Amino acid sequence: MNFLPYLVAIWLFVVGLYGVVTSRNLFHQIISLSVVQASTYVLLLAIGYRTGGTAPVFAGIPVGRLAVDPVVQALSLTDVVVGATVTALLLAIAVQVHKRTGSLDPEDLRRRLGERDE
Amino acid sequence: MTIQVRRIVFLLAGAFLAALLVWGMGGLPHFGAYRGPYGDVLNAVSVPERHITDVVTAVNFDFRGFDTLGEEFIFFAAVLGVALILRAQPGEGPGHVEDYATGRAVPPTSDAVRVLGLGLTPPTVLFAIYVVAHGHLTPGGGFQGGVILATGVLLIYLAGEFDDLHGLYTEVTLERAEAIGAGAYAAIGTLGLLTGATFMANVLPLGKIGHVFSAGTVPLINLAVGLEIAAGLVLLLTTFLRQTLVLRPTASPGPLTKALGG
Amino acid sequence: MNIVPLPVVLPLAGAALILFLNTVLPRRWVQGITLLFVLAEVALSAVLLHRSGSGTIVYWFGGWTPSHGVALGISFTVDPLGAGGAVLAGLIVAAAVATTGSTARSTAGSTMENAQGFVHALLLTLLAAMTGFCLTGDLFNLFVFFELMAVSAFALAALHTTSRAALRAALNFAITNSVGAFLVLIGIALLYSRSGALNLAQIGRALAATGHLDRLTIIAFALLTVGFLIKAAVVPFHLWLVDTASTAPVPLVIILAGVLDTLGVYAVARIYWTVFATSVGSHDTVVRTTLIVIGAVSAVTGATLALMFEGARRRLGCVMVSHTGILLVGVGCLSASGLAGAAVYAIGDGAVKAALIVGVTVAGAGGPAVSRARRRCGVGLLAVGGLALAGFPLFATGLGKAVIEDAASAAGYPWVTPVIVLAAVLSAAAVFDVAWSMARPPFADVQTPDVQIPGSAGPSRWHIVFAVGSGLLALSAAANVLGRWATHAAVRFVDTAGYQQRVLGGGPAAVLGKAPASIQLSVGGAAIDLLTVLAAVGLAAALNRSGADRAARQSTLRAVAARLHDGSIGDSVTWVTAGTAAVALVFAANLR
Amino acid sequence: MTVLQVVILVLVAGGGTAVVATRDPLRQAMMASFFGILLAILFFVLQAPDVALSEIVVGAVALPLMILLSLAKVRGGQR
Repeated sequence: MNFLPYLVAIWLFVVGLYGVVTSRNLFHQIISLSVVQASTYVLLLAIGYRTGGTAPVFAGIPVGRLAVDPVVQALSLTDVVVGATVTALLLAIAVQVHKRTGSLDPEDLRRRLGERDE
Repeated sequence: MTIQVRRIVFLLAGAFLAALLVWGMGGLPHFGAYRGPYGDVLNAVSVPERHITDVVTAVNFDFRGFDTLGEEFIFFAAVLGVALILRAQPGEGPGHVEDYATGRAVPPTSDAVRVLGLGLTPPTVLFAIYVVAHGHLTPGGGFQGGVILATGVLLIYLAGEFDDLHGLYTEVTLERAEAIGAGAYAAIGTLGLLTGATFMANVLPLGKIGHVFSAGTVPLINLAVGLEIAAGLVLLLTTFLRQTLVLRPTASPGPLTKALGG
Repeated sequence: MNIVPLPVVLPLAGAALILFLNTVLPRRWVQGITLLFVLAEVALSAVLLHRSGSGTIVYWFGGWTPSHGVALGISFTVDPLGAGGAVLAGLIVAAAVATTGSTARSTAGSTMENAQGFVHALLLTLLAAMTGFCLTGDLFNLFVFFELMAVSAFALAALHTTSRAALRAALNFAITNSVGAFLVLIGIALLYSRSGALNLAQIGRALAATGHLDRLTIIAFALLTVGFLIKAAVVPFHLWLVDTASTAPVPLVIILAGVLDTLGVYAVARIYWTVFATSVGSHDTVVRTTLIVIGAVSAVTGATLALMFEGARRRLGCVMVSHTGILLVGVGCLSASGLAGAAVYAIGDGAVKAALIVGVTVAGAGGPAVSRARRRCGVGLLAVGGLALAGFPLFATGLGKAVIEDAASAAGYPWVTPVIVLAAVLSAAAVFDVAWSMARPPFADVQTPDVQIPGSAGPSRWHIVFAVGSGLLALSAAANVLGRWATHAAVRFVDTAGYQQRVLGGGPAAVLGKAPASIQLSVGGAAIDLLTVLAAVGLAAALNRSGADRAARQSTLRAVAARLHDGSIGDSVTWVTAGTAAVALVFAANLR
Repeated sequence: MTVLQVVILVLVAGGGTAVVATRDPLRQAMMASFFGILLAILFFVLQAPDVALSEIVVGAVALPLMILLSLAKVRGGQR
């Protein structure tokens, strides 16, 4: 049972990638990518967890108190910001793709034979 | 490859990768058995040496403040990217928002929604400022407070029309506010450099533990980050709103859109 | 005042300043100010390069020096190779900024008048990210700059919002590199759990204590290596680069060709020697073989694709993939001489590839409307660039390629020399073919919508852009003198114990073996180089004599290649998953 | 491992699978928002309040809003 968090992280990673690979809609693909990103949060925080430890906030709690690891939480915070910004960029590109091609299906977006890179 | 072939190839490769990850992560210590020295040293050092009670904010804005400077400029670059990508295209301009279901009377926003919207905005903005200002004491900080501030501003759009929102600010002021926020973070960093200490050094007086004005530069950085994130997110949302509500293919599609079968 | 953080902080402050003054500044000033910040970064990095010659500079941010062996803050660990990378990044970005036309007389281009300021601000954040990537000594800081490089490049790659191919390439670039970043982050998480540290030197020391790699660190090593190889765009992770090179704006493609790919290979070398070298120990033949095989396969595949594809910039994208493969072979030798050869090759070859992109833009952007003088200059750049690609001894690529070949044979891989020669011949022939197709009617038109966006070389400014291209070729030739510096830098780079001792203090005294003789062009190497050049010219001539039936060459092979490279995002991510699984399997099976 | 941790981990795994399984973007945006809240609860359980707060604010507010606005733009075009 102690392996469950890591198993959930691996599961989210592979399921998210499956969504990206087999998607037929750009928005679905982008949201699946954010599921892959979620796997990194779960893995990071599971690594930093300590049984019986409180949150690393010592407002009103004595400093010596057993606490979980604050470093992985700082890394996860940076990861959340990066995830939100990359998703916003991808959504913007997807909106322009629909405006240009009228379709959101990545399969329609593929390069047709002899198509010039206009 | 066709999508069917790709599905099979991926399922094979994905299964292999998952198996290897499970095998590799078998070497991890049991869940809950964190033993690394780094976190414990920081938990012990943060309050006495920096008077910061929220150690995560201490790690983010003091011990590893340079990482967060990079992170803020990632947000800065992304907002510039979205503004560039969603710029008005040739053959597209601010068209009137025609109603697709013609013939039905569209009721104006009811007063209840308007009152509720305006009633909620000040407390949200106040709560956002609280989250930013107390970042170094309790969970929260520049990023979380900035996003709450942006949603506070957005309540105005939900309560009224897009024009009310647009009357409040122009996009240029938002860009400037974001530039000030990001620039201020870099400036606070160089403050340490100028006073002979190292970059990102916490050179300001640390004050008393638990007070809002304590922990030297950390609350100032929180404010700079809060300003940047709030301005950036409002700019992002305004860009998406303008894209959805305002920009329409102009009556005579531009040469380009016609050429592309737009 | 210690200047170590300034090469990163200055461009960031510049980006914020330009955004702040964006609508106030006249357009010509925006480019001027950006160039000012870039040149400041180059100057500061050069000073760091000079200072790091005597000893690796260690700088702890926030004053948090390690307390009894635990690194609390982030460190910049500046060694000659890292500072050299920062200088190269600055020079290439300076060339890129010089090609953004300041007078944006875009016709149907951007209707957003301040797009110019945004483009230059993004170029500055991209430069700051590359500099920080080269100088940092902290693993998560490396990931933050990796991500900042990626986001700045996505935003620039999608600038041509009117072009379907550009949007497809930007999506492919963004999603593939994001998956690469996730692999790097998972690798960091695993390493952090095992070593309890994020500083490269401290992780290396913690792993060395156990003496051997266990399954956790093997998988972490595989994930980090693959994540950085995706950024380096070696086969099978190259799909995004071939598309982006053919559709992205000129400044971004110059940076991609010049330095962005090389940084992926630099990162693989950095994490190997600072973290994994001692614990890999006797198993390093597995790592050596894996990297050299991936490099060799990329070199030949990239060069073959360069010959088969249509479209000048798409073919140059394939050449970029091929030569990154040759670079990876140099690093993959896991020896000081191989690394020295790779360093010289990276500088020489990066400058040449950037010059080729400039040449294609000068000669081709605008098709038949291009004036005769401008076309001749552009084709001249391409022809000379093709010679340099083949390793003409006048250019540093000749020295670098020869040293890499010797290092590979010395490491016990004699089959590598013919493979590299084949790749160089094919890629140079492809460039000559592109030059030829642009030199005579019907003038191949580089169908890039560059002319429209506020960042392209308008007809009146091609002289400046041509001068930039010649400057890049001169840089490639000048890099020939860097043999001694590269050897010294490589010896310092591979000295893991010395690195840890310098950053954390204590630990075994660095045993300084006698410095090997500085690399220089052996007679055999020069002969091979000249042979390569002749073969390339011959092949190009043969191809063009039979050019009449160019359409006939639409063989099934080309159809298959086109099918595999149709820009599908799902394909690209599938190749990434398959590549990761393969590398992880090879490492898991052999490194224990 | 407390029962609460096991339950929330299984819910997060299920939520992620559900987000990928719903192919219609509008419903998926709702699922993504719900998945964001599940992640936030998991972070609270793992004693990470800062990350939970930012996950709520981003995952449940900012992201779905941008997705819905993009969908409105796209759907508006499909007359």
